Amino acid sequence: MTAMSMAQALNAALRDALRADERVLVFGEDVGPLGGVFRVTDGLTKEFGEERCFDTPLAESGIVGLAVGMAMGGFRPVVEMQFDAFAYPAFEQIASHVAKTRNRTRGRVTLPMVIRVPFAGGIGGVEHHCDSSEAYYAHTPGLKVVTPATVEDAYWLLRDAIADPDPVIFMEPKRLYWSKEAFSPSGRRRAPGFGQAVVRREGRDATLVAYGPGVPVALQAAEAAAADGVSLEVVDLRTIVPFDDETVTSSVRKTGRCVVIQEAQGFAGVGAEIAARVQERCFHSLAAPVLRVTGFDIPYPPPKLEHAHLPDADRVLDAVDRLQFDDRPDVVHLSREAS
Amino acid sequence: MTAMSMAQALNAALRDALRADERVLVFGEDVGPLGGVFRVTDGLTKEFGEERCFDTPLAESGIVGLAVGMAMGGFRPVVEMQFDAFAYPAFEQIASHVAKTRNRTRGRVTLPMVIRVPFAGGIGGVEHHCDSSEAYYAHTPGLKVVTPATVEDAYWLLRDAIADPDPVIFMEPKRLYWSKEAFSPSGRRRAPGFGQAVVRREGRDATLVAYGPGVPVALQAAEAAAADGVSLEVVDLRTIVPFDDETVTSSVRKTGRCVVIQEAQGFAGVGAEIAARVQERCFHSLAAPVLRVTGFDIPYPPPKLEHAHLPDADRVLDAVDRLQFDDRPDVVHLSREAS
Amino acid sequence: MSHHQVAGLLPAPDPVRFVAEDGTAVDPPAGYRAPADEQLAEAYRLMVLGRRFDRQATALTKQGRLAVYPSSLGQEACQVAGVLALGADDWLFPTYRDCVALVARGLDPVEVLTLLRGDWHCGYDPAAARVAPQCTPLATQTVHAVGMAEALRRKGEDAVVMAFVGDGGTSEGDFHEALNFAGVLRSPVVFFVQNNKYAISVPLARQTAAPALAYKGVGYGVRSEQVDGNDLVAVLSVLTEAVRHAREGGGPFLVEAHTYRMDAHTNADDATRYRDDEEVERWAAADPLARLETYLRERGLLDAAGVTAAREAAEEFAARVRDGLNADPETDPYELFDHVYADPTPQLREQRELLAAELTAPEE
Amino acid sequence: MSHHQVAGLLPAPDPVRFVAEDGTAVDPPAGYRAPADEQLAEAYRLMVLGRRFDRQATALTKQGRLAVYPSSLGQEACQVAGVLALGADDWLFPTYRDCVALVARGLDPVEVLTLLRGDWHCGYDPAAARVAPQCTPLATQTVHAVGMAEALRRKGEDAVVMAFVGDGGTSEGDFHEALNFAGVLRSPVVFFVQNNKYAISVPLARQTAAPALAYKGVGYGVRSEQVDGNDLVAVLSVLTEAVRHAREGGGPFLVEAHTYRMDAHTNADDATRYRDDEEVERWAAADPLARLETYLRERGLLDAAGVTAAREAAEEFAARVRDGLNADPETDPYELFDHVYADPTPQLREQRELLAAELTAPEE
Ligand SMILES: Cc1ncc(C[n+]2csc(CCOP(=O)(O)OP(=O)(O)O)c2C)c(N)n1
Ligand SMILES: Cc1ncc(C[n+]2csc(CCOP(=O)(O)OP(=O)(O)O)c2C)c(N)n1
Ligand SMILES: [Mg+2]
Ligand SMILES: [Mg+2]
Repeated sequence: MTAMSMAQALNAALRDALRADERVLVFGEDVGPLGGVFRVTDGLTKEFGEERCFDTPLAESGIVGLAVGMAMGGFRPVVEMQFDAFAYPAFEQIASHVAKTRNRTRGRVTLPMVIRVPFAGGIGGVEHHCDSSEAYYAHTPGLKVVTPATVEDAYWLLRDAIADPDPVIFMEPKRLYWSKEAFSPSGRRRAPGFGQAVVRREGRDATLVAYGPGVPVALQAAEAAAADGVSLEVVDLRTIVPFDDETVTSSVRKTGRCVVIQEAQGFAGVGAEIAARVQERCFHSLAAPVLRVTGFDIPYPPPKLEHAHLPDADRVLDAVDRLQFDDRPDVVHLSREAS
Repeated sequence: MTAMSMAQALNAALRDALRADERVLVFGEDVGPLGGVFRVTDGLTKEFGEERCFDTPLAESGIVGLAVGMAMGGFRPVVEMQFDAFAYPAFEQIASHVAKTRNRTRGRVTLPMVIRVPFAGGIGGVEHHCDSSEAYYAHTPGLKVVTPATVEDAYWLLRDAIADPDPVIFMEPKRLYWSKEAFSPSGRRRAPGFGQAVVRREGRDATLVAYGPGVPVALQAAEAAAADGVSLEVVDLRTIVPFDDETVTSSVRKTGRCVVIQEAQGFAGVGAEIAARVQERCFHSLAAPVLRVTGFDIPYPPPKLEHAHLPDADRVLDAVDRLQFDDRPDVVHLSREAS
Repeated sequence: MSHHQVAGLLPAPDPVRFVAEDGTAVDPPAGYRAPADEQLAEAYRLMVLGRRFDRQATALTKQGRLAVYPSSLGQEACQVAGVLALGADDWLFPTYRDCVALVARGLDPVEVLTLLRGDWHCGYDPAAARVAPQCTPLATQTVHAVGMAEALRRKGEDAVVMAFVGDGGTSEGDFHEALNFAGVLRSPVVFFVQNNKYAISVPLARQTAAPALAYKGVGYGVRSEQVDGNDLVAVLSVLTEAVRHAREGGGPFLVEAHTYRMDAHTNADDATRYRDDEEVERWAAADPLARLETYLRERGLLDAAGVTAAREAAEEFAARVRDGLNADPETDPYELFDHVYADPTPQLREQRELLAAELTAPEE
Repeated sequence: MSHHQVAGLLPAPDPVRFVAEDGTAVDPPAGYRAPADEQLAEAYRLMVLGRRFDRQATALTKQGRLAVYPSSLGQEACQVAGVLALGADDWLFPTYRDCVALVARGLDPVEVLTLLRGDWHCGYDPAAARVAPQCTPLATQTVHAVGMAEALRRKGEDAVVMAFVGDGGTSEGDFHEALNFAGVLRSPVVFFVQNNKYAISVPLARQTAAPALAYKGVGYGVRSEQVDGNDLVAVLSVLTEAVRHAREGGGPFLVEAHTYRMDAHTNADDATRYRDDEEVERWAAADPLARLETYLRERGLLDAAGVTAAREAAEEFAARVRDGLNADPETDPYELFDHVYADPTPQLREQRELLAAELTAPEE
């Protein structure tokens, strides 16, 4: 098994989906001969022809609307929004049609389609290229919202998304595109399905809940904490909608403490939802408030300053430090240099 | 002082703002001779002429973009989105320009403008006419998000919004348009300014936090609970962004219990943010988890079924009932007929 | 591109017309064929039916049986011609205003009014009827129509898609994106603009400065035409040509019909605020149904008995609508959770239980 | 609207041209005046400067001094003409690609590159320069331009607004809404499309099926023209006429310039994936700078000394750019919170404190 990047795994997932099901189509801006600005669609036009992977005019509402019509007509379109903020022109199509069509036709018209959105920052991108927009979609009933944090999940969750009977917003953490892992698409599937979170690392003292780009940060923090004798459990949500309450709450009930990690600006983000749910469901197990570690409530900052904005392991460890372990002399406080 | 409806108060606010400041302009779909589908702009074209209150072509992105350009040019546009879901075509203009322009020009280009959005349901509207979209805006840094629950606030918050140096999304709860109150715009101002929540009703046993259309529901619930000897405090947020942590947390610290009310679908809504903040800040004062009473995670339902969806006083009282008063024998449990 | 090619995309300088306002035939323009007599007779029948249906629906709003109704009065020639130009395998993408078209397409009238009576779904089965759900967010359906046309083309179906849109709707970005996508992809789609002169209260002059909306096509390489929308013969002729063009691989076609919305925007609207009676009366003189009737009678294709028969059928139809709508639709609150996703999420299952607890709580 | 009026809105069937590819003068088309000699000399100077600036910026990406740079190589005639057609009180709404235009407008080149070097703001003061921040979300600036034009008109200013947009950008809904608003409001705005044949990798044929993008104007009642974008004389002449038209109350004007993007989309792009060298070489033969140089020399408006002087000034300018960008910009992380709102919210103040605690924590 050779190492594969997340971008390559996504490419393989598209390729395999196109092979497996002739109803699958890929289109968007620059996804044809160029292979997408992140090369996720590399080689698809060549292998499957222009009918099945093609460039469209430059209009995101048109792209999503075209996908709606094609899905109504029996296809399974997978469209690419070039960057997070460039999906906003399609917001009406997404919120008013993609999300609502099944419901407003009582299940008679379904829209099995995937909207791929490279999202979040950490790549030194200029303005409008690093928004974290998952909350907009997660707040919109009728959409499923998914984000992989590992190469394996990138492959399998995208296959799942394409096979799913419902529209899926597939959020790809840009900064993980180049992260590699030993993975073979043809190997036995180990990844669980849609709607299931996984415990990426077991721990006793507190639970870190993360998704997408936050997961490696959580793992890094847990690693650093371990060196100090603090045992952190890391839960990777994988799908934001549907939400896996089961996995999250059983972890928090076990550890009694919880920090939620989200790169997006904090206010009314997905992290707020997680914190609200966890305290609703685990109140009597909690030894401390559920804390959130998020980006600031500011437009995504420029390359020179993004390090100040992005939640990193240090910020996570600071939060862990505020989890009121005073009654737990066995847990040492974490110092900043720990990471 | 005669009774005035919320729609009339908003109309008076626009009129007075147009009189007070010649930079103020009003435009949108059907806001001219028709006076808006809710008559909020009634008579303005007649009084101020077509240059200052005018109908535009039917294109929401264009309307908001036009306002951006006019604000850059020194005006203070107040634009109307006809219904909540019809603001979605303008989402890119709102998220990528309205919200970000001050920041990305380091304060050199400011956009003092107001986007009025009639929102939420309870008026028997057909699909796309009753969305609760406040969370999309509240999650977008750079926007202020305001929603009045009283006639007086409708007038003064809109005046504040127009005078504000920042762009404001002004969410008007449709179902309160016709609610009346004794109020005179020329009377002495009692309403506090932007960013301040108010305690609408004092109470001891639990705090209900609400905004916009949720406020009358909270007051109704509090009234019913009082008959049963349960004393509920009602906090009206008034502005969602900026958020008044001070007023909310001091209330919850006093009562030790909190229910958040929000008409929008619950997942990742503003209510999640409130619940998350309250438990972060008041954890050791809380005798029970912060509970949320919200709409379901479904597209807004049709007229025949909206009653089943909308949070009402009963649903609020059910939540209050779950606030674990078992250790407080002085608090009677509320029965459903209480309201 | 040669001048000739550009000219081939532009509409006729004046709206195509076959029948004058007084019902007399005018010289048919080159390039368009008169529809067959039987088709005109069928069109007449459907226009009578459609108008009666429309009047019935409007009446039902007054009795509170419909939440709201956007009337088609005055636009029957457009809507009936749109439907008659299509074959059974073709798809129609209508707006909220196009109830008469749906009835002409043969859909159950009570189903057509499902949403407007306060239920949440579109009533009919879109795939069975090849009619998309009526669309409220303006112009969004025009892009869906292109998608469907591309789907049909890819499946090797010989079918065409027709998207209805209003004059106001042409101002939305989606209308432009739809025309552009269709132009580039050469999709078999006909965009049919019912220019009824108003978008709620906003008159055409505030909507566009174009010589006519049909002049938008050339900017997308889309062949375009304008037609007198109150002349059934002309609308049917032009749309038939547009459908043929699209079906035979010629690519998309944009047709603008000049018509008039005789009623207010919906029953909830007050049109006196923004237009005067005189204007409405002027257009009443151009009534599409009266015009077709005169034309058919003068050409001997319709007699008094035919008129009576059409009216009686329409009365019967209206009675069915009335009866159907007087019965309260059954709405099941639990169904709110059933169609959000293929399977309800765990969250929705919990919420369903919450609702069940509320609904079954003893009313003490 | 008469046929005559329609014809008055349509562009010339072939792009307006004053100078052939080999630099010789061709018959000037009716209705357009040749720019004054001094203006052409000034244009030449600015094109030399702009090109040198552009080469310098591209070089700086290789050294990591710029995060990314979208080159204007080959589009200098368009960008310089756009600026020269405007007066000091007129406004310019540029895209990310239009750095050469900004430099031609006289902005400090280091300020122009502020955003591209990794800072978050646009560097220059938009109000002082009457240049909007360079816009990344495609076509959104075209609507802002209309708003600004309306603001100027309402303030009684005699100023015109010019919005730059790319061929790809014309596909966005906002472009359509901007043209439509401007048409209806008769706003003093010029839409200037630099059709450089590609939107990143997507060629024009996949972007539009229009005979030319300039044919989009008629659908909005907007006067339109197409011009050879590599012929400075022609672009300047047509834009000058467009600006005059707008300034004198004639309403908006759409100009499409046919040009070519010689470099890849940005330094990060790999153009070999989607176009062949041959095509690029063909366009190299149509180079706008060489063409103007030949034309001016042949007309005796430029001599060897003039060429040398322009080049030397450009070298000096490039050195300034290099030096300016070799100094690291100062970025203050606390400023992240300063410009989100006029006054930071209580939430932002808290977050600022959190960051301060992080940044001042002892590195134990
Ligand atoms: C995106 C969007 N914006 C606004 C509305 C509200 N609205 C409903 S109908 C209408 C007027 C539409 O006019 P037109 O397209 O001419 O169609 P007509 O009603 O005249 O048939 C408006 C503004 C809407 N439905 N969708
Ligand atoms: C709304 C939006 N969608 C996508 C992008 C990503 N993007 C940046 S430039 C570009 C191509 C633009 O092409 P064109 O308008 O022809 O301008 P050019 O770059 O050729 O000057 C794309 C797709 C964007 N900036 N904005
Ligand atoms: Mg209309
Ligand atoms: Mg281009």
